[in-house]
Amino acid sequence: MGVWDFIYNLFPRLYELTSAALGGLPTWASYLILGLIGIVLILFFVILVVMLFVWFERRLVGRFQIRLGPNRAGPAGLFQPIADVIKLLLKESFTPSKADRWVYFLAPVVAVVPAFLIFAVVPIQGGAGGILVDLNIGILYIVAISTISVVGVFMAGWGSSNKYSLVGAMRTVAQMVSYEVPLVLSIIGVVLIAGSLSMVTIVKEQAVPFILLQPLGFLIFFLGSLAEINRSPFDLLEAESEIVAGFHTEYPGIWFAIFFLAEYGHALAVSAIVTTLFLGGWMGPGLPPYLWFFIKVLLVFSVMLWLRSTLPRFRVDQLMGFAWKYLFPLALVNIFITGFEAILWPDFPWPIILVNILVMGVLIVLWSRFFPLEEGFRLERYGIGIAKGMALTFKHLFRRPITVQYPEQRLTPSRRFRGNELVLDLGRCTGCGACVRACPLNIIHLETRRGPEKGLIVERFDVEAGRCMYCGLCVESCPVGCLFMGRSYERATYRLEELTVGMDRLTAPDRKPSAYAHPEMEKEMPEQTLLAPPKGVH
Amino acid sequence: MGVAIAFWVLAAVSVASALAVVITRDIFRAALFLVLCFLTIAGIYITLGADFLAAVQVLIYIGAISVLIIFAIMLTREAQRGSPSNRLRLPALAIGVLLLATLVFAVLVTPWNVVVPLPEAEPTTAGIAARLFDLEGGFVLPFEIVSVLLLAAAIGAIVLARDR
Amino acid sequence: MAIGLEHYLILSAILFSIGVYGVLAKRNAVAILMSIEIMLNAVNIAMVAFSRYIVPALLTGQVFAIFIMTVAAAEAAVGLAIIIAIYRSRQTVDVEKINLMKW
Amino acid sequence: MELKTEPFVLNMGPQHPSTHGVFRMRLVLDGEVIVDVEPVFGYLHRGIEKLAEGCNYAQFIPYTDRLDYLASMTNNFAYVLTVEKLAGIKVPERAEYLRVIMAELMRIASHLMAVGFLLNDMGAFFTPLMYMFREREKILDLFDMVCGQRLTYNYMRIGGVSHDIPEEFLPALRRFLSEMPHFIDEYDQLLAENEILLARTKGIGILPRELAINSSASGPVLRASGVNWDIRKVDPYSVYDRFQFDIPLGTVGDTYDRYRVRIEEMRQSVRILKQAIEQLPDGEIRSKVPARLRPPAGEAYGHIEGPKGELGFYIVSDNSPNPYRLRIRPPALLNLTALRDLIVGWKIADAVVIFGSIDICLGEVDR
Repeated sequence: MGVWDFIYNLFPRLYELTSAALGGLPTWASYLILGLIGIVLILFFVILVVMLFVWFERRLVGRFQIRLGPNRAGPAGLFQPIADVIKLLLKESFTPSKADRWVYFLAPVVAVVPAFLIFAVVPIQGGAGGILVDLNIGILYIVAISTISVVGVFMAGWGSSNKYSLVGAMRTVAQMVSYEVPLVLSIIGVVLIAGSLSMVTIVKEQAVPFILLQPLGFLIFFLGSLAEINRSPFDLLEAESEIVAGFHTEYPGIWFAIFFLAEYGHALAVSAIVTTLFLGGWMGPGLPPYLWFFIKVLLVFSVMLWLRSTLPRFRVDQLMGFAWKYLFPLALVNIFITGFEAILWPDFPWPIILVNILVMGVLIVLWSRFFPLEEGFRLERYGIGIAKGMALTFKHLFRRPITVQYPEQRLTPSRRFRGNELVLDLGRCTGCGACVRACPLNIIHLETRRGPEKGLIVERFDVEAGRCMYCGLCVESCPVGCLFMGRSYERATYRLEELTVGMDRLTAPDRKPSAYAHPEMEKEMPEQTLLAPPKGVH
Repeated sequence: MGVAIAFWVLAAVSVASALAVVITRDIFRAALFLVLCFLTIAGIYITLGADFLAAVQVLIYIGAISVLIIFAIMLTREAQRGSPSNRLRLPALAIGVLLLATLVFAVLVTPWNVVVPLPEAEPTTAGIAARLFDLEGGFVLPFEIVSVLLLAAAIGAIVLARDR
Repeated sequence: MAIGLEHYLILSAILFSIGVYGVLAKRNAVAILMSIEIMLNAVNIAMVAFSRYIVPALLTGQVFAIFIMTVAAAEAAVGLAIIIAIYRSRQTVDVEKINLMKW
Repeated sequence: MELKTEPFVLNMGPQHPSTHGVFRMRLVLDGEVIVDVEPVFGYLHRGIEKLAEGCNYAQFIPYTDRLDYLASMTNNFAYVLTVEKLAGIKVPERAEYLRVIMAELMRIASHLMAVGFLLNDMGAFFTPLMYMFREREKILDLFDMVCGQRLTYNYMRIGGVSHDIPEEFLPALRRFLSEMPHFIDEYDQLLAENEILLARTKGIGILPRELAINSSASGPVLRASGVNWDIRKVDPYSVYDRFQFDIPLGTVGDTYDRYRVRIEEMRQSVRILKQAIEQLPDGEIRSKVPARLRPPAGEAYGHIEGPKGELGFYIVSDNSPNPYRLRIRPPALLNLTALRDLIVGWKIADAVVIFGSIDICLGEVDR
């Protein structure tokens, strides 16, 4: 009983402590209180991890896309999800006028509740306290519960009476119902080996992680669950470029936040289920079990993000074809093979691993080669093209981001930069009006009077900066070189009258001229920042 | 005690939602009430100790049948016209009430051969599997027949719904 | 008051009667189908209740319930396919208007 | 299983993530299948052709930047070319070469955006687009270097170009040219063999050769249909007859061909650029042209091969400082002619991709 033991067995020890503290109460009361504590813990766990996931996703996808991702709010941008949530909470909440109000407002709730319910049977550590309830139908319960969220999506699509929402909802039904079939069938392989539906037993049976014993099952399950939670490349029902935002197009502020929570809650749930079913759950050497569990979950989620930042999405009929003509028969064959093996070698000796991986390869090649997903389209390259693309995005993970952290880090524009300001050297101006004639927009207003000696005195030199397009023709036309383009690109104002820039501001010392049409000045200008080639090239 | 509370709540909700299904004019809402009804019935299965069946209820009735029904509603666009009652409403009501009275009467007067004391509810998954595939007194043949029925239904549905 | 077999049976009877009323009184074919589903569920409740209270060791009722669910799923699929086929040719799912034997 | 349902109308745009601006398509849908489409445009109409009548010839150049804002250089080029034709102005050789360099750089930049947004419409969540933005950024840096702006260049002048290139330009351009083929290979590696991309583009939105010609499509859209028509070859302008380059052609005319043609054109542009740097002569960059040019009365049509197709300017002069009438042949608008034939019968998702593969820019369509 040391500190390490406490940390190692955190959840069982906490459970023991709480039950000991509740020892004086009647059984039903302590049962109730323990249950409530568990529920509250799960709520917090899901919401916290979802926030972490949102941050993680944006950072990681950013790196895949040679960007930095959010990095301003808090250390490394960790508070960005909190800022997002606050923003969403403060937004105006509106209802489309033709919406079916009851259905409209209930939809996010129906969508989010199953995401939480799933976690009741996800074990994060062995022993009591590592799981809320060890249902003996665990995995069946998960499959059943997750179907309920379809209804929520449906209600959203119907209730908001928007055509994009409706199309999104229709796609959802088709997609979710179709992918449920291979998904459930692929679970059967695992259940056959483990001999139980209970999540805890399934984990305990995994001396060898089932991903090795069931490689094909894993692939089908993973792809199927990607489709179930609408992740790329199956993110059709909220395909931004096609149907705007799908079923939640019409949801503002907090209601959108709930859908968002549901979506990421499901992503978390799927990562957790994949971890439990195929990656050996909490088991692992050295580290405390719950940490192992969490690391594996994060790993699975990262793979989802990797896919998301690489792949284009399927079209709706190809998606259905993929489920019915590719995953479904493969899942059936997988059950056959697994059942066969379960009868022949009930304790699954290690050569089975090699056999199964081989079988997977052969089946994938067979199906890709001979079974078209739609007319004229086969996966002829067995996914090699996809793998190549993914290798490339992975390479970009280690390249230098091209992000410029703007206010702190400024790029120097070129020496001839035409900023959004004009600079006037009044001393040299002769009031000839060449700039006025050159301006395509007629926005330079010049008034002169005859001076005491020869020449003109400029009385008024106004530029309507609000209309100016900074083409530089006035600067080029100036015969005495008294007009310059400024170097600033940050001029802005809130007041309309300030957009008419007079002589005093055109000649103000904070306006730095650039060398545009003034080649004699080019030498003294700072050098332009150029985008450097990324690491690993040359 | 807990089971009793759960039963009364679930029974009330299921009856109310079933009533809403047949009364509501908005057919989409009726379908949603149907989902609620199915969900509460799954709860009732749990009070009966049928955990496997409850999960299957959710999976099949909510995950498949309700979704199919909602899909059909969307496809037929009947929602605008609603789901009105026909001329037979009063006779139907009478028949329903009469049927209910008969059934309740039958339930109450029949001497049920209830096992006393009731054994604790146990996980049923393995039990159902054993019962289904028991070679003596099992249901292997019906099981196969049902599989064929499902296949026939799937093919039939595709043939019926296909665009000619 | 403890919950007994009669409670479940009466609940089942109520749901069944509601289903019967719906089947008889509704015009919309989809609504009729929904009422039929309620009736099937009512029967299932009775089955499971019998299984629990009369033959708790055998689970026969639950096995029956599974068969009923399977049949219900098949029925829903075929029924909805028929409704869609009718809708396609008649542009309605009102059973009162669907009164021709041939179309 | 095809389910026939009631057709319903989906209004795609003018505010829609993938209509590339304020384009609107009124789609009549049967389920997900498009049975009819009515394109609606003009939301960005600014009357640029009319504005030209109020400017003198030099003043109109900045306006051309605002036609196709993803390819301003070539707009400048086409306009000054036409005015020079109208007024009979000779352009110094160095200026011609600079123009060609800028035009080919612009073509690469524009094709990068076209391909990037096409992939984005396909759902490749911004990754290819970001990679392409990176290369476009380098081109914009080069443009910034010569003309002081990154989007509205206003670089070409009647009779030449506004500035000579600074001394750091050529080294930067050489570096860019040595990197660019590598990056094009990377784009190919990223998606060209991707099964999903093939599924989404092969055989989708086929524009047959005959239809392409009849609907007066031009540019990559036309060449993807197998028509060997590139103004740089068939009616060489500027100094294009001095370069060796190939015209990539498609075979089927589907979305995939349009995508491939653009990728290959980028390679060819790199080739032209390398030759242009080799041949770049010294000398004047601008011939003497009066500030208020008065071309002789008459008319002229000048056209170039812009990134999106044949960009033409038709100018009528009445010997006054302002054009009497100016008309633009916008390739993006004319490529849209075949939109209906391309889209009808496909699904919403295909419509977005086909539309993206035409590569329009609303600034040019609406003018």
